[in-house]
Amino acid sequence: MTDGVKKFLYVNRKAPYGTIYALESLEVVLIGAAFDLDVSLAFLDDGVFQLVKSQDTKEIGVKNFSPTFRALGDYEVTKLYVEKESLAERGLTAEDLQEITYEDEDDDYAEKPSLIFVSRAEMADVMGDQDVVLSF
Amino acid sequence: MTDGVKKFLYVNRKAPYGTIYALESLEVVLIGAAFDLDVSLAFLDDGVFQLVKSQDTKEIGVKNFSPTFRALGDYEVTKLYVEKESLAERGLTAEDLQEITYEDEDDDYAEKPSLIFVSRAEMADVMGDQDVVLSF
Amino acid sequence: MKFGILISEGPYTHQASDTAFHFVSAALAAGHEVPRVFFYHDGVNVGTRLSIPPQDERNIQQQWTTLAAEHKIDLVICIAAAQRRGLLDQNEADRQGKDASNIAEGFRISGLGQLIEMGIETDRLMTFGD
Amino acid sequence: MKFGILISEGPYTHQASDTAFHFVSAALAAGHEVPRVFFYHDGVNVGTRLSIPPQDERNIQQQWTTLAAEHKIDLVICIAAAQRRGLLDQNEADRQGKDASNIAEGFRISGLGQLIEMGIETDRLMTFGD
Amino acid sequence: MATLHTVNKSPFATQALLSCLGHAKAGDTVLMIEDGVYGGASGTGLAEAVAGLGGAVTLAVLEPDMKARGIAASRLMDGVKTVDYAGFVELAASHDRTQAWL
Amino acid sequence: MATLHTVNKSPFATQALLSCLGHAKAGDTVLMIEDGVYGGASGTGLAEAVAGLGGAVTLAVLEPDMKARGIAASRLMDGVKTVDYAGFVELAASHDRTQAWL
Repeated sequence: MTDGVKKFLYVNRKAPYGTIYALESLEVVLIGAAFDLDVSLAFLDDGVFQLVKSQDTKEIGVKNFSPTFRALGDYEVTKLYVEKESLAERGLTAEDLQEITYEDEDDDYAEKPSLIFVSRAEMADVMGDQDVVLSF
Repeated sequence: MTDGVKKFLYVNRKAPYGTIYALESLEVVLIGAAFDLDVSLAFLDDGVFQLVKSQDTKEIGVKNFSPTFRALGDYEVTKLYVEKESLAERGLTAEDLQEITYEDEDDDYAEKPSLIFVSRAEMADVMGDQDVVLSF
Repeated sequence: MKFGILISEGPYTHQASDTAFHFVSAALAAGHEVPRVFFYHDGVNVGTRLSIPPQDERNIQQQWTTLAAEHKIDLVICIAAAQRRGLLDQNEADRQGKDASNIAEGFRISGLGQLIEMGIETDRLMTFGD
Repeated sequence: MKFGILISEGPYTHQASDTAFHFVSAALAAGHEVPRVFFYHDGVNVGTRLSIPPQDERNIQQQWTTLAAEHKIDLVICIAAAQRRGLLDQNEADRQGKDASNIAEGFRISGLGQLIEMGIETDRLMTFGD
Repeated sequence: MATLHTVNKSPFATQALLSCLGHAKAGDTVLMIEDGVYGGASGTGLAEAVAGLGGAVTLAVLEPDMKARGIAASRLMDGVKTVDYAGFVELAASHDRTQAWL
Repeated sequence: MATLHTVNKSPFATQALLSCLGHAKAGDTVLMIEDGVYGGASGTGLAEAVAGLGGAVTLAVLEPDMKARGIAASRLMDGVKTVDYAGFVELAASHDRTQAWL
């Protein structure tokens, strides 16, 4: 815990829509953005499905919350770790995911990618470097 | 559907106590015993854990419902199919399970075993021979 | 053809009650009958009139109440499962000394026998759960 | 040491709220502090006063109400999750035009900020869910 | 006397699809719904197992759930059919019983 | 800076235990609770995978959940520790953080 700011990691391991966990996790992230925290999100196992692009929920009558991920940059939530092994196991590549970016105010508001693709071992390092891990 | 009596199969695929499905499934079986049905129960996958003997729930503060299985014979529920492959995968043998019997009124009330150990293929045949399959 | 429907999970948390709703709507549109929907396990929570979903989300309880009224569907909540989870009609509240009830219009509370009866009297039983 | 507790599943259906209860009891017995338990997702259903479990089963809501009173634990139910699922206090019922409330003694309804705050102000955050 | 099996869980998360396929009989249909639709995708670490076990049965996915999850029809394994809710009803009616693998 | 991981699902039903073990680091503890306790049993089709992945970590099971499910202590894999609820609290206190694999 550097300078009193706690490191929070939100872990997403579940697919969207079959259960509400992905949506309600995102609600926590948005509320948490109002606090002084060092925030990261982890997407692994079926959690990577949350980031897939072209989601269209019209026919199941459930709200499509995937656009909200693209708004996270405005809340200064800019570190979304995505596990490569989880993608590969599911036949997905980075191209199958939404493009999610943020404007870096320390770099003349340059647009930078929020998705950070990591190996399983690197994901384990991210997890092991937190003060609080919230799992949904 | 022979002579109007429907064949009901209750499928149990979940472990006890972590969730309530096993207990509430048993409640359906007991109520169903009051109806004129040809009843079978199937235990496969983690459902075989429901039948393990020596369950002692005192320390988790949850009711131990496993003795109820031994009372099923009194309700004329006498066909409990248990899948051998599911047992083997979990390191279990028939000796790890409760002894469950019924008194056969057509055979001078001889005590007979209610557990019928079947292969996966035989379980598939049991499932394919029903009018109604209820899954918990 | 007559379909009986068993819903085993609560609203919003699992998709089960949504899928069941779309299935029932499609079955009715195709000319089939759905005489009864039985709510068991956490499925009983679909029948609360106290839920207030966000305005941009569907109201699952109201969807069922409306569909049931239009098509005379018997929406039955299992009494044993409901008592554990805090779903009550006024009768039950009075009988149990509880100061409030929360069941929604179009739903009724009854026993597990209604599930068995549904299995006997319909041509197909569909289970939507977790 | 201060423990914060997050409960994500409802009573009886999942063991989560039971395990959390035993964990909290053991933590208090060992001299630790548990300032707050936060109920999210279906966990909000733990806080209904309308449940009537069978007499030979534990009453999960009452266990929490009693433990909280003894040890001054803040039992917080997430308002957004509670609204979806039909958990209300009288204030919220009045505000939303609902004719009944169902929250139990010892529980209060508040925002998700209370979960974040709990994570910040405790030494360890424990999650019990499905 | 065929069965319509429904599977609503991701095969990457639970064993439901594999267990279902291990018990389905020739002539049966396995319909993947909700999070189960991921089981119909090609190019995954499970596609071979699903295709192998599913050889004697008809595999189908519920299209509304596929679209919700951003799975394009072109991603489905060869031979996997898609149905809408009306098609789901037709499958239930045309099989003799339904079994949910929860 | 070690982590206490908790797993509450049967490893025969879901991937939670294997995913947890794949992410746990040397010095961490993986505590199996609720239906997760089945993961501590020897002689199962998964025991080898669990022991292999769990090599660098401490494996533990919650004894009250073991007893509830009729698993005798003699059934546990070599090296798996048992704790009661007080021991669970001690593990949570003695590790730097806790991560639940739901």
